[in-house]
Amino acid sequence: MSFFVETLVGGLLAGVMYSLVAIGFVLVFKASGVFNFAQGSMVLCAALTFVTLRDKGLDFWLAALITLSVMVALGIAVERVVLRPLVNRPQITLFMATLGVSFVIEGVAQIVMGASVHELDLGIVDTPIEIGGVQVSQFDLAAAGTAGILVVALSIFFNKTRVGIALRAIADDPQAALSIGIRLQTLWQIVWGVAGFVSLIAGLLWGARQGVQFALTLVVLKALPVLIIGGFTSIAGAIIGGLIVGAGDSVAEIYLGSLLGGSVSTWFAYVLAVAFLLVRPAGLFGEAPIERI
Amino acid sequence: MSFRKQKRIMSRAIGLTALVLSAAFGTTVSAEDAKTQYFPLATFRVGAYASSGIPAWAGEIDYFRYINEVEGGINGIKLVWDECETNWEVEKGVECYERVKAGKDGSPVPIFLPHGDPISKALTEKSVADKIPLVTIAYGRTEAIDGRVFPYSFPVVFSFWSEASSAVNFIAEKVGGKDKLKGLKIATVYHDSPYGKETQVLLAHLAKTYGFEDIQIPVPHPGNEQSAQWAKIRQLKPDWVFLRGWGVMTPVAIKTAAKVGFPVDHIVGGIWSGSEEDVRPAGAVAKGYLAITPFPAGANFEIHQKLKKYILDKGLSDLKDPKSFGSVYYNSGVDEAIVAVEAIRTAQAHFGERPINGEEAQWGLEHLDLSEKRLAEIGATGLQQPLKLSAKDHEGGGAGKVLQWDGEKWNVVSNGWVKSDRELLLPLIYERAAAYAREKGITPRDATN
Amino acid sequence: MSAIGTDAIEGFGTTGSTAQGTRDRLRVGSAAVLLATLVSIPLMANDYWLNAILIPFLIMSLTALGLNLLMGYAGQASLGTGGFMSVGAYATYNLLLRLPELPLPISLLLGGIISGLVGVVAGLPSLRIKGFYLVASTLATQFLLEWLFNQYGWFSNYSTSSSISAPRLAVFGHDLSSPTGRYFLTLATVVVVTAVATRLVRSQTGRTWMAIRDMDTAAAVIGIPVSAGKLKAFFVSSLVIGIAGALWAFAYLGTVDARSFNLDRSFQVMFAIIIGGMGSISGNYLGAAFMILLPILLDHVGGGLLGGAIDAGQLENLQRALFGALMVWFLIKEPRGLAALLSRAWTQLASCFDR
Amino acid sequence: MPEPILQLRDVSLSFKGIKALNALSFDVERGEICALIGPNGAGKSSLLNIINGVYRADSGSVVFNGERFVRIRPAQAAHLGVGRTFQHNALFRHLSVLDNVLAGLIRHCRATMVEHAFGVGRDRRESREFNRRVDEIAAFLDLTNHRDRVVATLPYGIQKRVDLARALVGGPSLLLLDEPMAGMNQDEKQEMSRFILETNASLGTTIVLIEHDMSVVMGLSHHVVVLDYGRKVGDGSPEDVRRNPDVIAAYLGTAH
Repeated sequence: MSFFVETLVGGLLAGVMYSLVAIGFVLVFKASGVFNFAQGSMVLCAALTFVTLRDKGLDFWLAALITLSVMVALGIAVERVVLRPLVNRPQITLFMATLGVSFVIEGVAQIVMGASVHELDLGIVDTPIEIGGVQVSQFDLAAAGTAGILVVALSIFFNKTRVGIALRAIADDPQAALSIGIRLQTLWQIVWGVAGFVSLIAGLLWGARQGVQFALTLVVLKALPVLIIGGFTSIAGAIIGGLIVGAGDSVAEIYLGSLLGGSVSTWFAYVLAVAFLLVRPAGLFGEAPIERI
Repeated sequence: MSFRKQKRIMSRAIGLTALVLSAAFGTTVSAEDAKTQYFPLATFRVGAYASSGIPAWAGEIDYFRYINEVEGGINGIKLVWDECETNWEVEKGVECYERVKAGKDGSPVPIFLPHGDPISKALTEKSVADKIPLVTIAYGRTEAIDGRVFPYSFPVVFSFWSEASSAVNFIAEKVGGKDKLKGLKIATVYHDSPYGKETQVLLAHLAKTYGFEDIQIPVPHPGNEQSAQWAKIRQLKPDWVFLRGWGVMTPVAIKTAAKVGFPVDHIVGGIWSGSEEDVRPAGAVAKGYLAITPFPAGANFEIHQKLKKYILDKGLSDLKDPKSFGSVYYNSGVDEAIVAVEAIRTAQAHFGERPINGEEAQWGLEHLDLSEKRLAEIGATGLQQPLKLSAKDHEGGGAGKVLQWDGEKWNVVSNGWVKSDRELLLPLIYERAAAYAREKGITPRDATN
Repeated sequence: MSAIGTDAIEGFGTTGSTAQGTRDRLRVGSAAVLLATLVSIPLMANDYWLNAILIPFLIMSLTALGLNLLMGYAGQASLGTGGFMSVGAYATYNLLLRLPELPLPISLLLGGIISGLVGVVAGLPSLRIKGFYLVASTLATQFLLEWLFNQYGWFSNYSTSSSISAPRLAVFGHDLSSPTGRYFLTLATVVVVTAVATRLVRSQTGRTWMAIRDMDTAAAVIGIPVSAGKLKAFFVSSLVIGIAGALWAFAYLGTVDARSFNLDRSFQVMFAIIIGGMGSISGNYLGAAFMILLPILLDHVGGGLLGGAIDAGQLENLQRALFGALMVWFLIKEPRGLAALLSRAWTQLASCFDR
Repeated sequence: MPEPILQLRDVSLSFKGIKALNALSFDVERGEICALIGPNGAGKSSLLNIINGVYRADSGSVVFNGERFVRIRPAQAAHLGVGRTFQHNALFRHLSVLDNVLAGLIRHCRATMVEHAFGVGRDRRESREFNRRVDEIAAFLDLTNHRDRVVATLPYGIQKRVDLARALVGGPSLLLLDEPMAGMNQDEKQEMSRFILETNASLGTTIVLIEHDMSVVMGLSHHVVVLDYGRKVGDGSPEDVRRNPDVIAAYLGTAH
């Protein structure tokens, strides 16, 4: 039994890590309807910039600050150079454009900062601790805590600030949002900036977890089913989706994996996501539009 | 879009097409008598595995330069090489192979180094048709050791089966003899891919032979999340873990092992889980981690002093990060270059001192004899194991050294080269090769010539 | 609501639009010239051209055609392409292995049909899920299939590396194992499938698909069988993609395992049809050329211009970045794809002739 | 007197708690032109959507040709002979006029996909027959000149006619027209009225239409039903309705 609980807890905590990446997707999708596949490259770029600066001997906070500016600038640049000329194009075209963007980011980041692997030490000790007989990773707990703070901060941003309220409004009705008096394009830039910030957080935590290397871009594949389950437009959905995917993956890998021969977690989350979609075609927290003809 | 703009785009497109045509047809081979030996290098400098490849090409290129600069080529035949990027993808690897296989400016291709397990498998049959030997050091099909069935595939030095068998033998060394293996639990945590599965059959066989319990735990690609696998390890409590990873899987495994409290000094990494690039991202917790490799790390071998003096210190090295000099991957490149150069030397002794083509290099490889004496002449004693190839044995060595990470660098902890149970392995390998021959309708060659 | 989530899709070609005699004659004429060139190419080209450029280009075009039927014509976007290719490849392999008496073309077709049937199952969620959520759900198919062929040895006849390699390729006693043979096998398949697909999209079936794509609710109201139409599109699309997958395995690479048909392949094909032109037959060839030829071109040009001047690793990364930038640039500059560009060029050319 | 072609019985519908239709009942006689009028948001389009199954009524039933339905599916309605045009343009915008109208015949298609793919069996005969029928309808609605144009490139008024042609080509017994003259000028409206009258007279098709222009409605229809906030406030001949004080209060009195 305690083995099951441990597997479950381990999975839930891993799920929070997926949520961190998924939140970046949600922000951009909500505001501009773009499914930003380059999020993974942005995570890599953030982590790589940060460790490169640290290796040059910069102070932790200074490195974080510079990386943050780089990421915000990158987000804004992507919005201006790529997505603005593509406005009103089909979603799938925008999606493909972000795929192209990810090539550019990966290529340029490695030209500038090289392709070697780095260790990223955030100073979080990672010896296991026992809570009620269940072994839990301290690092994972810290990561979950960070995700929690991030979600609270984002919800304050969306609910209390003028910009945040406008952002929520444009998801429903771009015209109405304009009446608040902020230009749509300014809003998009802000969102892309925030997405850059979120990729910094995700990049630091994922980088610390597995080392800073190219494979960071692959976390996107784990974030996708999280999004499908949670709905593309809900931050709460990204968290709940992450927990479901993390727990589902772990438990399936152990129990279903022993039946089917392992590695079921490559598809389990996706099949689970389709099952959710069949019941709720726009995800748990997404809203399906009413059809009018 | 305006009319003029369209025209402009069209004319650009036409220009582009013209460029493609000229670029691709420009590689035709002239029939002149060449004075050089061409060595195409399939590399992967972009993509998820670039970090491991980059030091390896440096080792390889540095050794080629050393041969050219110091020894004036192989018996006066200088080496030329150029690179082709594969991204470690099969399709691009095949494109590279097709691009270079005809040679360059009349200089033939003696050996193709695919640098990638899937690419080598895809090229198995093409290489036979084109008569170009594939040398795959420490990767590739294990059954290709049987050169009667696989005349042009050379999984030289250390096949995956030898790797697994040596790892088990190292564990036996640690616990006090092969008889002590009985009752042990050895879990293999493997990358769930053809590469990762390659050792399953053998480990099951060894488990039966020695009486240990064989536990197989797959990690799905890419392996960036392993909490379930290590929770299972914690539950099953194996005595040793044999880690056969690739890329990001290895550091995550080490970190997750530490997370669940499994002692890292009881994890033996495989060839592709045993480089600086694999342990460094794991940080402090990797201290004590073991790995078996045919490419022992270190910069104190005699050949390294020559490389340093003639290549690195003269600014001729391909290595960008001097820290990597003498790393596992750098040394793997040196090893690979030594095998290739010596095979050509052997062929030249037979066919004459001139550029060697694929068919001749195949002969050279099958008659390669890297004795202790020859290794000492090269300055590779301790770096490369003695090697003697034949038509029946395309592997030759079959031993590895075990390294331990001390947080800064690797140290050899095994008692010299840990040999695999080749006498046990070879009959099984021949059996599998024969099955392959039956399926493909191949008549095995006569091994006596 | 169109199925891909917005009405602003301008990328679709049309059938039966303004008939211009000269233009059509020009197009037919140049298609004939192109075909004649393709048939006579083995006389001039070397192995490299056949093995590394033309064969993959033709197969990629066929794959793009398959996806275009589903996505460009029927409006159902999918990222399961790699998965369907692998079904075709593994199914054909097993047919060749276990029923060696079947002629190669029949095995190829049956392999395609098996892939088509898998496509129907994978298409079932499309009856309920729309737009981008559907794209996401096709990923389940992709990953499940990749896992299946890697996991169960039966599909690869228990080969150690779970890879499959081509048995002897022969049609009615003619050996097709040489590069030229494989090239003609590919070319013949591509020509036949293209001809049939062109017929199909101009028939009532094609009209059903385009109606579903443009306005599925209206289509249902005027009595078009929407669900059946979607599933048929999944069937035909997966069938074509399955045949392409078998060719990819046997006519191109010779030996493959499931990783050759991974998500990257699905992305590559989807990009090919978006850049080539959705809802256009010729767009598939243009898009495939972009995806297959451009990276090779960049490699040759980059190596030629900058080789030696800058570090090899920098050069490779530069090429990757440049390819990404070109992808974005074409998407921005040509919303309707390269096919629209070509079509306008024909119109211009025709007007020159008419004058 | 023969049985009415369409009978609605106590049909109710609500969206997110707001009642769009409230226990609505009326009959449409075979062969008549029946107009549904009422202010915006009165539930007219919703009613059409219920008749051909796009929406599902919360309660009540629809009797069509004597057969009672609680829920009818769009495809089923089409097969029973209910044709429909749309208020907002619902044409297949990337297709030509010909292809749009041909799409209206898909439900009569008997050839299988394989026959289509290879141009064998019933395919040839069917496509000849279908093309003939489309040519007839196109001639009838004066669309022959636009036959090969992509609909998205046509003026709005012509698009409306294409919509009508697409609905008509399948030979419906009941035709639902949702604001067929919206956005048209006076000439176009007259032309469209003529087409509707001719359809009704020569083909005998029963027509239910929604229209705002009262002069058009009064000139066209045999029967008028007035809706207001989901309730029926008038039902009778144009003259009766014109004199009904409730109707005047609810609709005619207000400027629209």
